[in-house]
Amino acid sequence: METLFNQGSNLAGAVDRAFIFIFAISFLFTIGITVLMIYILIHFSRKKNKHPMQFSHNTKLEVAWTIIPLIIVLVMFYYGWAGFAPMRKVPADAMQIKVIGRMWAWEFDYGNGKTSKELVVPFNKNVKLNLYSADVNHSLFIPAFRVKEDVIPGYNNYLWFRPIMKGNFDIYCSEYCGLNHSGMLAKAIVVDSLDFKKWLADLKVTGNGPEHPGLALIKANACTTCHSMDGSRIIGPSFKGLFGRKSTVVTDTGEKEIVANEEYIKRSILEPNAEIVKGYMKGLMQSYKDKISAEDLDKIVDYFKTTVETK
Amino acid sequence: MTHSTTAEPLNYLNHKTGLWSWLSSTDHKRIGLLYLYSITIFFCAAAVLGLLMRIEKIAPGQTIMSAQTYNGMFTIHGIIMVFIVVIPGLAAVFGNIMLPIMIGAKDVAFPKLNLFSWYVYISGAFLGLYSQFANGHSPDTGWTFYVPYSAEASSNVVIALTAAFVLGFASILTGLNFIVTIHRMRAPGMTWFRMPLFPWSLYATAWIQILATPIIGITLLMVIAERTFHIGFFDPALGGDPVLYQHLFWIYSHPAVYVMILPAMGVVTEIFPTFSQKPVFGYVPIVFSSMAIALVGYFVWGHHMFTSGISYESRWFFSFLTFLVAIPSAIKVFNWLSTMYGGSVDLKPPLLFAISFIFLFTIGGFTGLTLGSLATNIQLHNTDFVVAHFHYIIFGGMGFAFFAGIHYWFPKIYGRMYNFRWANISWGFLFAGFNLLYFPLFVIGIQGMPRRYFDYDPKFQTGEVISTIGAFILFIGLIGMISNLVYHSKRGAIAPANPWHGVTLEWQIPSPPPHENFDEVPVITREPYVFDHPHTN
Amino acid sequence: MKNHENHISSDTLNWTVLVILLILTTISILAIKMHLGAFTVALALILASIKVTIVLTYFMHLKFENSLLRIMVGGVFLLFAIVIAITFIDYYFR
Amino acid sequence: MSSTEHSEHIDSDTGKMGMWLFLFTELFLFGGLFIVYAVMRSKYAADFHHAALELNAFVGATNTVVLLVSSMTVAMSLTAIQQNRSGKAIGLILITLILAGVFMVNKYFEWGHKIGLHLYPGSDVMKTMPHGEIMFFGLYFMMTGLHAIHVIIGGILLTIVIRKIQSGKISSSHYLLQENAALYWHLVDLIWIFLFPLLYLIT
Ligand code: HEA
Ligand code: HEA
Ligand code: HEC
Ligand code: CUA
Ligand SMILES: [Cu+2]
Repeated sequence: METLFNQGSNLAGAVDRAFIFIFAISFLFTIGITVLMIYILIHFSRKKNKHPMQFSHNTKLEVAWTIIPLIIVLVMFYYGWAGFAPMRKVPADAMQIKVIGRMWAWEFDYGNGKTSKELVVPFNKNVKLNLYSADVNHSLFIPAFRVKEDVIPGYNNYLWFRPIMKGNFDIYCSEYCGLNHSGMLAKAIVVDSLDFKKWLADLKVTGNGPEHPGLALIKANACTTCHSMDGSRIIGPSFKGLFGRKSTVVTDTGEKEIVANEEYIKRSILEPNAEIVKGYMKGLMQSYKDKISAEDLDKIVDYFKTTVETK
Repeated sequence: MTHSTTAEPLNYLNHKTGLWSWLSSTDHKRIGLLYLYSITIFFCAAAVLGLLMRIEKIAPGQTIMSAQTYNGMFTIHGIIMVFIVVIPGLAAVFGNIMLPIMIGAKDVAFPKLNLFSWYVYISGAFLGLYSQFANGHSPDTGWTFYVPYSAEASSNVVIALTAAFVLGFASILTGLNFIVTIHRMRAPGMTWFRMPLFPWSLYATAWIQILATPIIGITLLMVIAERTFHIGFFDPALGGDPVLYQHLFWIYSHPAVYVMILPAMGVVTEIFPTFSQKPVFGYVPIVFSSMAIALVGYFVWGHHMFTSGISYESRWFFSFLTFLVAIPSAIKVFNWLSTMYGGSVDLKPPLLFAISFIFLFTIGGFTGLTLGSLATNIQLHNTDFVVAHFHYIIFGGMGFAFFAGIHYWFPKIYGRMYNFRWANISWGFLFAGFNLLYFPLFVIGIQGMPRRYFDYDPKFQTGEVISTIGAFILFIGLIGMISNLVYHSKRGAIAPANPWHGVTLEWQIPSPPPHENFDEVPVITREPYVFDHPHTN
Repeated sequence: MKNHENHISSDTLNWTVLVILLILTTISILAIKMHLGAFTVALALILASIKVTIVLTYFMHLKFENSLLRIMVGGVFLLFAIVIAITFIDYYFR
Repeated sequence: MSSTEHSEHIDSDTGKMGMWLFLFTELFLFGGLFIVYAVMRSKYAADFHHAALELNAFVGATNTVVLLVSSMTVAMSLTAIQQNRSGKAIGLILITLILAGVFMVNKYFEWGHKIGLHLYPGSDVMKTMPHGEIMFFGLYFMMTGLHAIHVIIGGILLTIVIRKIQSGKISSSHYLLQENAALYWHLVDLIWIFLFPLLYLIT
């Protein structure tokens, strides 16, 4: 349903205008240059033209082809700037949504502990996205809305738009962020204001529900992008039956057998690269040393313990 | 060592033989050939990686390799192509072989340093390769090494960074050598404005090489320090600034794209007058446009960072300057066309490649403008549109200029001639394959297909498949072209000293040139492109 | 370009230059101690630039070289200043 | 028949221009660090001030004087060789080398002191410090470290110059190498002239 010319947001029109202007000029010039070249090749070919002219200057021409392109590029600049300037002027009434990018999942935080994996926004309302990164650079890209802004750790980047078309639109991560960069996808879903209100009201509050707090943390830190809960292998070993599991790990000094006890699990989270479970890749999992507090760590381990007991 | 006993006159190729005589030679022509061979090998290796990536992308999901392999592959493809192939590229090959001859000198200013540069280069190149195979997995940061990912990824990033550092050093030394050569070694009577335009373009390039490269050197050192000593220049957890890294990286890497293209422009500027038997149109504007590109090119780096959260003011400032830097390029294109206009145009293979250069460079340049415009950049940044832009302008521009140059100077370098039909047919495959390969990427880029994507939405598949088919056609063309040149460098018909009836100095000496280039130092009395007796048969 | 006679700077000149440099160093240390507020950094940098210019001109013989080298050196410093300035268009307006 | 004979004798203007161009690249190498410094300082002005207090301005000032004097002795040694007084030239370069040694010893104790206080990147103490101070010490070690490497290279160059004077390869008619080594040494001094106020005198 999404096409090349979907203008999903208020910003799209001006962007496309700039594009079409530049494209038209480029097209004309490229065709013109090509035709001229072919004409020269035919008309002035060595067979036909035995007496090459020997001119090498023409001041009028040279001035013309400096000034005209100069004017053209200035107009191009103007269009580009005119399409861009509104992107930086966020309307005061814009609804604020916090976006967290982490390897390799998006999370949209609507405040009050309500988070969602999809970006649901009300039709024709101004929306501002505040972009935060939990690890490395990412970039939030919604082609249909013509918006993109990098999500950089330590930076408070933002973007805004007003959706003017209902439907589902792709969200990509467009800054390389490691192994599963191309899998860091989500959807922007534009719905009626009323539907939006309803959706937001129904949105579960994460962290406070019946869920184990450790599980909430695991979800909040996006561990599940790499570790499955059901035993299947994604990028890291599955969390299913983790506690007490015996496995072989590779360290700098060699291989050894371990049992996944409390201490080991904590170490795996804080220094994931010290011991690598055999058959998995080093360097994928980043240390959570500064990101997960000791308290939370206990909760996570506690959760792993409970999953064993319930079996 | 067996000296050839035939009557073949002594030249730089045969006056001494044996591998060591090459590896220890300080003759600029031999060093140029060393570069030519090493660059060709690395180019082929990285090109095969490009082909493999295309095969992987023929269908969504995994086809022939894992995501990890793919990510490592575009990284090493980019590193080899940028740092090992195109940045040294034209300057180190044709600059070395032709610069001294074209300005009437016996050699460059510092011949030993020149050889040393090649050794530095080749060590850096092998270090780059080693980063692929050393234990641990290959670097997967992209050629841009963006932090914090490159500071954390536990791959062989440090080795790759060191390789880039070492290669930068080689580039600096070459640039230094050329500047001094041009200042100090011109033949008597060769004033600045009697110098041919290829040396002029090398002069502009060399300044970028020595003034921009150190910045990336220190930046890479800082990343290495960050990884090994935990100094947090760029790590936000320690108060560092990831965007500062991007500034530093592009302060070098944008000027570096002009290191790639300026010599390419210089090469085609030599070809048009020769094959039209007509003086270059607008010599002085071409000189100044080269210098202007070098200078203004220094101040536009931010156009790679329009979405990174830099300030509003610097976004439009950089966009504005980006548009200005297009003007000197425009001037050159028009000058080339006017050089041919009214001439007696002979469509031999070198000219064929040179006019394809104009065509592809124009497309690459205009898409560069699309990217330089703020509004459209937001949409197109880091999509396949960018990938298409730079392949058009690097491969289509610099690459085709390289092919033009090798077909132009081949008879001078080897004293033999390649097969024209063979060359023309290869050109056909190259040109068709090239456009099939990269044009679809513009389209899917506009639709939003991000770059560095291992997997993709099936809606992009048509474009990806056409692109892959193009890669195979291009592959045939490349094999054809390379085999034509390799085969005829030994077996081709003996070439005359001046097969194209050129007027610059390199055509006035025997082919291949003697070891010392000139028997007696030439004295220059007039402008470089004067055709007294245009040759039109 | 003929090889021109190389200039020989006398020991007295070298000593004089050193003394001036040392005086400038002392001034900059004292200036810092006096806490001139926001102005101190600027002052320290200006003094450093003067010192650098003196080293370039006398110790590194720029004064006695042909103008080409002087232009190059000036151009290089100017280029660097512009690069810093442009970087700060970003940081200053954040 | 070796191809090196192309231009065995590099004339002095050519050689000097090569050296200057090389110095430009050195300037930009440090230039990159200066950019980082400028940005970080504008971000963390207070932290930088606080951290700079850890540095001993007296040691810094001593080293400044040492380098300035050494710069003069090198300049004077050039004068001496031009006047064909190779003994004096060697003596002056020796003084320079001794001053370089003093500089390095100072540096050694300074670094040692910092490391003794656990003020080095990645240390436990550093982790507890504000970001700006971590950054300051990072820059401090990187800048002075890179500078120290240059001091060492300069020292090696000057040692070679002494040998060549002794063997008569450098004389009043032929002193390009010494000139270039001197230029390099002045560059080392020049960079320190900027480093000193930036690192030690910041308020
Ligand atoms: C040889 C290398 C080369 C050259 C010469 C150029 C030339 C140009 N480039 Fe390109 N560029 C790259 C290599 C190059 N580029 C690479 C490798 C990247 C990607 C890096 C990465 O992220 O991995 C890139 C990325 C890149 C971007 C960032 C994209 C992004 O990631 O968001 C931008 C944005 O402004 C840009 C712009 C330009 C412009 C305006 C020119 C101009 O100089 C072009 C000027 C030429 C013309 C305009 C055409 C000829 C003129 C005429 C035919 C006359 C008529 C003209 C008019 C009427 C105006 N380039
Ligand atoms: C000079 C520069 C150059 C050249 C020539 C090429 C050539 C090619 N590149 Fe390029 N490419 C880059 C520079 C270049 N590339 C850079 C800088 C990047 C960015 C990396 C990054 O994101 O970090 C990139 C990224 C890049 C991507 C994007 C990856 C991604 O974002 O997901 C792709 C994907 O299709 C690709 C494909 C190709 C292909 C198919 C070719 C083809 O043109 C290759 C054609 C060649 C062949 C088909 C094989 C020919 C074989 C031979 C000649 C061997 C013969 C052997 C003997 C005779 C011994 N490249
Ligand atoms: C980027 C992907 C990724 C993310 C995100 C990730 N991990 Fe991992 N993890 C891995 C990989 C790969 C391994 C296996 C290699 C190793 O042992 O380091 C692993 C191993 C582990 C192990 C050891 C498993 C075993 O079977 O012994 C634990 C425990 C663990 N991770 C916990 C976590 C927690 C908790 C989080 C979230 C806070 C998390 N991981 C986030 C990739 C990831
Ligand atoms: Cu996140 Cu790419
Ligand atoms: Cu650029």
